[in-house]
Amino acid sequence: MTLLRQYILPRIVQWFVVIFVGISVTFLIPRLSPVNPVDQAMGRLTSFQTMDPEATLQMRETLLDLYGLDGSIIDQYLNFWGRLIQGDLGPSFQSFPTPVTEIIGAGIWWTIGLLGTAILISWVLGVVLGSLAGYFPQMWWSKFLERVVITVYPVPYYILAFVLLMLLTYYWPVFPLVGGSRGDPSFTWEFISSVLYFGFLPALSLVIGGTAFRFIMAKALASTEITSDYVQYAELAAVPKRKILFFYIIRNTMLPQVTDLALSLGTIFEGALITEVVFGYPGVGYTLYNAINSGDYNIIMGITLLSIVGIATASLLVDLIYPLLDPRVRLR
Amino acid sequence: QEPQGLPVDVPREEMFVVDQIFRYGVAGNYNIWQTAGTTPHRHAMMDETLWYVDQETGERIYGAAISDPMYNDDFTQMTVELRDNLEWSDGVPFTAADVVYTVETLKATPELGQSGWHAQFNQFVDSVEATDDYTVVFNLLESNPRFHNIFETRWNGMYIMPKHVVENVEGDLGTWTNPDPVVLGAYLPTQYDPNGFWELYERRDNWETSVAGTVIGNPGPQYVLTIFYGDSSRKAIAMSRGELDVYFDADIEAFETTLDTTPTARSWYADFPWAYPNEVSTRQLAFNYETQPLFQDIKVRWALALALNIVELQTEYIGGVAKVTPLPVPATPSLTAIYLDPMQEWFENLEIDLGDGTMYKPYDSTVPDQIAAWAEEQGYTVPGEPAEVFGPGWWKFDPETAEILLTNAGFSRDGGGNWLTPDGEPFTIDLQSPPDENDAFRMANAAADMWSDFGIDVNLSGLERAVWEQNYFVGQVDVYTPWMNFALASGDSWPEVRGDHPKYYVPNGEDVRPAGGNAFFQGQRLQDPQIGEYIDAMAAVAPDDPANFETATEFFKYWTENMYAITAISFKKFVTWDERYWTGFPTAENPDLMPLYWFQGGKFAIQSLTPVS
Amino acid sequence: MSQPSKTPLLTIQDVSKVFQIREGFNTREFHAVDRASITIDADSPKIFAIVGESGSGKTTLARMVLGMETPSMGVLQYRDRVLAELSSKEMKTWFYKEVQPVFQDPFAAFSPLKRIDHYLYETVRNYKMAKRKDADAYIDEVLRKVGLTLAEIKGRYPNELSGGQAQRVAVARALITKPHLIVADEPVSMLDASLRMSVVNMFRKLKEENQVSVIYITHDLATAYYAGDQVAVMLRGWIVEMGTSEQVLGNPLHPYTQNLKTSIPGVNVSDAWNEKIDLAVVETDEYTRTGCKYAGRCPFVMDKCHNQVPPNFVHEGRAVKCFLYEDPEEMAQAAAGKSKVAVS
Amino acid sequence: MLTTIRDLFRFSPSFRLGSIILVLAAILVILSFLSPYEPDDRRAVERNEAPSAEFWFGTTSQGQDVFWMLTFAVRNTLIVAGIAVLIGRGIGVILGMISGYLGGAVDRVLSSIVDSFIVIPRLPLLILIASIMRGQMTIVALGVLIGILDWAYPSKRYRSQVLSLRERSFTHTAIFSGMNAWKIVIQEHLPFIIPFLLADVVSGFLFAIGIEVTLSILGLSDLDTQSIGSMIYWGNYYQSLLTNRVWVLIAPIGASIVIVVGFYLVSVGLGDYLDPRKRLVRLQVKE
Amino acid sequence: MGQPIIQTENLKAYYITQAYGVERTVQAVDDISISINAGEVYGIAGESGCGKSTLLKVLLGSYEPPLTVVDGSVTYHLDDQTIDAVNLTPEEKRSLRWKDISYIPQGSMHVLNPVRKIRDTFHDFISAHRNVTRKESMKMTSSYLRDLGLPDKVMGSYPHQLSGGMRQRVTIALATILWPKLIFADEPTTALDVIVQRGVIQMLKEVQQREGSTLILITHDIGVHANLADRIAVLYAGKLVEEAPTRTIINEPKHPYTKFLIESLPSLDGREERSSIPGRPPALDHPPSGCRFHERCPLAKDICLTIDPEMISVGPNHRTACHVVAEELSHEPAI
Ligand SMILES: Nc1ncnc2c1ncn2[C@@H]1O[C@H](COP(=O)(O)OP(=O)(O)OP(=O)(O)O)[C@@H](O)[C@H]1O
Ligand SMILES: Nc1ncnc2c1ncn2[C@@H]1O[C@H](COP(=O)(O)OP(=O)(O)OP(=O)(O)O)[C@@H](O)[C@H]1O
Ligand SMILES: [Mg+2]
Ligand SMILES: [Mg+2]
Repeated sequence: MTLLRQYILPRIVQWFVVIFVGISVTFLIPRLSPVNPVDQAMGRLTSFQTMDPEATLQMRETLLDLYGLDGSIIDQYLNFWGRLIQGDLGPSFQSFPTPVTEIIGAGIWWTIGLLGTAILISWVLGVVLGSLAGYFPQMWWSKFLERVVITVYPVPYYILAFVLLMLLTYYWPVFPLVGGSRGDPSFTWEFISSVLYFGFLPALSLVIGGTAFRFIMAKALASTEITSDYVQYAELAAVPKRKILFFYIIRNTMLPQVTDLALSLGTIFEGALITEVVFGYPGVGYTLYNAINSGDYNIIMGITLLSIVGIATASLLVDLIYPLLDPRVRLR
Repeated sequence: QEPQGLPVDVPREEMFVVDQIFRYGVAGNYNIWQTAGTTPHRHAMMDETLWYVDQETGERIYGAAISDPMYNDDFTQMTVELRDNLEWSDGVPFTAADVVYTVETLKATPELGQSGWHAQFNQFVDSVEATDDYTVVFNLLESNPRFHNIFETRWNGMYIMPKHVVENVEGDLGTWTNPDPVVLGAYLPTQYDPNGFWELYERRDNWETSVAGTVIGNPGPQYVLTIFYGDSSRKAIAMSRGELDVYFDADIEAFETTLDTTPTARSWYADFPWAYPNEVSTRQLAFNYETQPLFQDIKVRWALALALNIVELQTEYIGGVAKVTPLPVPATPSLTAIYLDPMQEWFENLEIDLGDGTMYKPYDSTVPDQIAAWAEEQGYTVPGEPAEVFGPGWWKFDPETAEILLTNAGFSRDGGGNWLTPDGEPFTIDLQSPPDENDAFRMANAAADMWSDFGIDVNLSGLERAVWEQNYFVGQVDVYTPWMNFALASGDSWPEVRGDHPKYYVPNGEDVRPAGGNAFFQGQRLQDPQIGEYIDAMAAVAPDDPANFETATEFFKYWTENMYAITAISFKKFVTWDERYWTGFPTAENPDLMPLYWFQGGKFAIQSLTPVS
Repeated sequence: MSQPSKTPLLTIQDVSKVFQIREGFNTREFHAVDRASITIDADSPKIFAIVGESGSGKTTLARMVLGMETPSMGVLQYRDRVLAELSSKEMKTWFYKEVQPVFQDPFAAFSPLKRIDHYLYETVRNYKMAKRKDADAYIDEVLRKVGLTLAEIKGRYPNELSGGQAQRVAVARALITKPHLIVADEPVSMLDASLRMSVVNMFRKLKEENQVSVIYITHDLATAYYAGDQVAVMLRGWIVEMGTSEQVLGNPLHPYTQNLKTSIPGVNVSDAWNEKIDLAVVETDEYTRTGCKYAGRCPFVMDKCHNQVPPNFVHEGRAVKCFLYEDPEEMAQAAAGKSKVAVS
Repeated sequence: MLTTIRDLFRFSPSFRLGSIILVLAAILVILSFLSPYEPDDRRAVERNEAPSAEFWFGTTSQGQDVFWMLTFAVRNTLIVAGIAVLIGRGIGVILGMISGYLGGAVDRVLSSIVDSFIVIPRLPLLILIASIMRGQMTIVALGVLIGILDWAYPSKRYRSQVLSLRERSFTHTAIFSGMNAWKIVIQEHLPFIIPFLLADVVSGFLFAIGIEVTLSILGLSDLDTQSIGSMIYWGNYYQSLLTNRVWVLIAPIGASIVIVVGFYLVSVGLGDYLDPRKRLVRLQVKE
Repeated sequence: MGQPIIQTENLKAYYITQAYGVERTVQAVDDISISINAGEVYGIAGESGCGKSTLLKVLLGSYEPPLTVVDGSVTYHLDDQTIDAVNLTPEEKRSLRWKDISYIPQGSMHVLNPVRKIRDTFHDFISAHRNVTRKESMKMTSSYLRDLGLPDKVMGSYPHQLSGGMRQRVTIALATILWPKLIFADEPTTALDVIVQRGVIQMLKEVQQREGSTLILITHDIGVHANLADRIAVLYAGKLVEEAPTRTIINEPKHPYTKFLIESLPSLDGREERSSIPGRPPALDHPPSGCRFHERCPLAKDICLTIDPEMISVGPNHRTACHVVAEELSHEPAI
């Protein structure tokens, strides 16, 4: 009971507060933008003909009404929460009247699939390779790996992605340029293999970047871990290296890294914006980018909201599950 | 070599792959009368209106109509006769009832706000009736000799609804998504990417009863895939991989790469200058008269024009692939015939006052010859008369005269040779241009370099499109690079310039869009009652009335004498296609149709394709 | 037994500290210090030893005395002021000047990245013990009290000193404010045997020469006996026996104290060493035990020890918390007292 | 100080290599002031020249000398990253340490602010703000913006460091020596934080350069000021890869990698020096 | 008492470090010759920093640069084999460890993997040297723990759940479960409270006696030695200064340093002032010339300042290195 009162409840309250603040901030910021979705739409609708001022005004009114942008910011804010509580994110402006949920729904699984896999793969790879390199710092391959990583790690992600794209679609055209799959979604090998094929390049770029980062972290953690008494003692007792690596080093450096993993899985919803733009991958990151450019608040809100809830929930879960992962945790 | 990277499983040789010019924000919504329905390609594949105007010739192609619009004397009634052999894709015959139903529905439903038709029908249409199955009569609220423009496609024209489908829709038409479209066009959408990257169309079985089928008489490809690849380099890559048959436009570097990597690729001309030069629009360096009041002095404007070296601009910066034009009217065959050729003499004799009483003839008709000389130097052959290929002529490159003009306007040079305004401040120009609009940006680069050479402190910003627009919408720029067009392909000017009327004037600092009018023009913050008079005069007469063209010509002369904006070049488009799988796309050798396939009238180009094998 | 003429130096009255430990998704409360009462009177300086095995709550008690931890229950009073009522300013300007700590690990007590004299100068400056130019002389004077000179340690990092030296510097630092009470938590347990005596001797000397009282916390009964005037024996938060060191350690009454005594590894091996001794498996189990906390390993355990908390019996001039020393009269009193306590 | 640097230079290979790289970068920055061309000059030299003795890094299709462009670009990018790192780590260190040291209500308030910040997706927010500020986005503004968005994670790390430092005995010694909170944090705890700070500065640089490049690519930064990002943008814009003028891109990409690696190596060398016996090992492992 | 099981000859082990241009040689073990017999408990005593742990590392064959054996030898005599312990290959070490030679460290808290249950740690250690299934190793562990009087509950616990005393005893069990012939223990009781210390000492004794293993015990606490060791060697500043059976050392120490060590031991016998050793041990990178103790020795003479005293025999099994003792001896009539 005390645990609930002293630990779990405050964490859940914090979860609400953080989400509330996060969402309020993201509600406000796009509204500071001079890019106004109504005028944007007006521009689009009238770009090939001239309309009279009266007709224009009338159209503007209609649009304001349709987009739910009439009233003061406070009214809009209250309205927004009112709708949100019912799970309604409103319509997209750019693609009126398609509901935002539908647009996000179209991209979200791609993003989750791509990022989820890439994050998991790079996490496992990074942890294992990094810990290995930290455990055997004198080996040639360990030094080699570290050098490679140090060179890859600082490459701005965009560049990495772009170079991969050019190499593997142009100079050696083996991967597709755009899209996420071939054919209608189904549980056939054909479709699934096409998903893998189309997702390979973007995933590769994410895995390279992610692994490099995780490698550096894991190596640093492992190289402090190997100086710990229990590792040294197990070494002395000639416990097999493999066992020491997994059950002594990695198991002990796991905690902060699991936290990181959970947090990066929480960020999935904001999508890999750059990845998706570079590789023309059909996820929410690309959607978000378009929405930002066209001032489509509702989509921006929808995706950031998911992202905020995702990260907040991930860190909540980590905090709650921590005691299961670490037998040592004590309550202050 | 079977291409690997296409997202659909359709035999490549039965499919024409088209560059989708942007990623659809909304996929699978075929209610394109909705406000968000702007969909290039879709309207060409699926939708029909009454008439098409060929960009090249300015001639009218009959769409669903089989007659010209017929007006009564005071232009308060318009009658149209329709084709009687058309069918909807579900086999139901097309009749006048469909047109009447469409007009009435759009008029009654504000949510169907596409292209302002709802607003315009309410403004003009009193009633519409079908006098028989194939005749429609529009009774107008006020005299309007150009009412038919709503149904006549340059980019798009009012899409006709299938009455038998729409009238059975339950619920709100504003949110209806038309999930199983019944179309009058030749193609039906069969698959789409929910994320809007691509859409697959299949030719309808009864294609012969569609407009394009009737007009062209050729089946065209079984499948058409529109697909969005992204920027030009990616389009070039896609084409080299055989995964793209035609793309919309590219910068010259990407185009050259395409030529290098894809031997079967070509554009309008088989060789230099390749690009399609006849899209009906032109590019300007437009002044904002209120952020920089010095522009209100005509001498300053002319000085800036004369400080530009059009030959260098057209060659070094644009690669020699666009036509030059001194008017905001492009040098297409039809418009050259209507305006540029007849005005040639006037250009030659035009004299401007240098401010001290000296008169000066600024026009240089040798510009196309100089460009041709450059082209030959590069080893290119010029396909035809220089004036046909490179446009009529332009203003002289004459820095000395420009110097006199500025000096007479009270400017002076400082010790470093830089211009000072009459107030003694350095003369600086904030020039903004969006890099994604290739020609405009390169033109801006040229202007920045040349004006800098002339001693003006030019600050060029390459801004992302939305920002750039935002800046001139509210007037945070001295010179910007819009694209303006003062005449339709038919030569009628009023529909294009009506938005330039001074009544739409919006002062600097306010957003121009809510005021109606033409935003590109309004960004200049120009308020000249004389322009209003010309526009009103044109409005009063029928578009094919000779008086209409005369007024327009007078207007253009007035505009030119005043150098209200510096027009440099016509639009060009590297509409590039690969003849690997398909031939029959319009070319300079076969110019009967225009290649702008993303326009509603692009359907004819697609319909004319034949497989290579 | 004695009537203090004025207020005692330190009064610890029924002080408890409750901690929560977490086991998986459960938490458990336990009393790291359980109703401990100690009085150190101000008549003459004393070394008050607190002994007990590891985890018996010694450090926790010391931290509470130092104001580093607030008691969950009970009252701590230094001279005539209740600690809990001191403002943080008074804490800094008065209390810290009066009461200073010496910590267990002399190397951990100083930042390895700072020169050790840094702390001496800071203390002088912050408590305004000497003018800036006199600081060196003042510090040297204090260092001499612990058998060092400023010249010896100036500019050195902690790891350049021996443990004994470092611990002396720690004591010197505590002496700078001229405190009346030093709380030394196991000041010698990290030092090797040959250095221990030098530090313990130093405490004896300081008491004599500088009128400083010392709370000397240790698990080493030999030094407690050697240095301490009075001894309190702690067991899982309880004080189970308290009195003069001759009494308590010379002739321990409580079975636990006896156990502690026989466990001293003397040069002369005692017979008791042949008996196997029990250790607690999980120390918190003993903390949360009902009845006597020693019942689990007491050789004299009786039935009631398992479910009744023994009261403090006064026996042979000292307090003992064990039913072995129960006398009927006192038991009646204790029973009355207990029923009150049991409500909590 | 000087001897420290000399010793580091002599005995730490990573510091040596790293500092050579950084000195080269500094030389580039200094050279930018001596450039024969204005940063926005076009058509100053022959166009599309491959690297040669005359044009070390070649020229662009706009007639700019890539080498001299790079000097401006490195300078401006370092300004952006420097401002960002200064602001981000500054806020991060101060808030983290205060929050960790003071604990209690202050900590709770600061921690929830930090947590709210962490939860807000950074890149989209940056893109959003950048798109709002488009047109007015100068390099200084960009640096400030990145800095303001990049302090929450570091601050959390510093907080947990200080939390553990606070429990160590020497902190108590300091308290009983009469030092106030501010002094303790600065004098006692900061030295322990520095190795982390160094590593963090590197990742801050990396983040800032990455964002600078990303925003440029998306057309959201000031494209008219030379920076690594804008060089890459224009290199792409004029299709230097398709047209095999790779030098235009290799110069800025190479520079960004080399500079970050330089910072990384220097921080590794310094970190080793500051922490010869890896004392921090213990510091980190303690519960 | 059996045959020698481990011997050193003139062993010199130095820490040679180089950091940022400063070279340092710490003569942590300097010219030590000892011989330890099978089945005995051999105690090594001395102040902090005098080289006890270093000696043990070398004896154990577990050292890495900067610690290097610069001279001398270490030899094991195991199963009639003579093994050079200085030049063992990793494989040889692997095969010796735990089966023949084992090590009980200090600081039990940190020696046990905090996130692994005790029984898993046991399995790791056993299966590294014996081909056993998990079940078998569990059985071995639980019966061994029971024999040593540790409750079963221990097996399923995490280290932090155990009290300090339990942990230390578990560690001893972990080190000895394969019945090694040679057990090294480095300060196994330091920083433990007296009760736990007693438990640990009892257990060490039990383990040692059970199979007649040889125990090499390091601690600075003479009291602990008195209870466990058969013989004691006293180190000072990297040198062996005295070696004798426990009783002899305690009752008749010869070397002034040893005398100090014994005298400074407090007890419950009385509260009279006890002296402590003056001064502090020298730094071993620049050890004093001559007898290394001369700076702190009240009896120091001129010769002590310059000449390193030799090990001399002063009684049965009793050796010491001191000029003063040597001189006294030379004045006494030979026995
Ligand atoms: N902050 C805390 N939170 C939870 N439990 C604590 C805390 N501090 C101490 N304890 C527990 O309280 C009990 C008493 O601890 P304390 O440190 O006072 O004992 P000690 O007698 O000083 O022991 P030692 O001889 O080991 O120093 C122990 O079980 C300890 O684990
Ligand atoms: N890794 C090392 N590098 C350099 N010198 C070292 C190293 N380890 C120990 N020393 C030095 O070697 C000497 C002997 O150290 P050792 O650890 O053997 O002493 P010890 O007798 O075990 O002391 P303690 O009782 O403190 O454990 C000391 O002076 C110490 O400073
Ligand atoms: Mg303690
Ligand atoms: Mg040691």
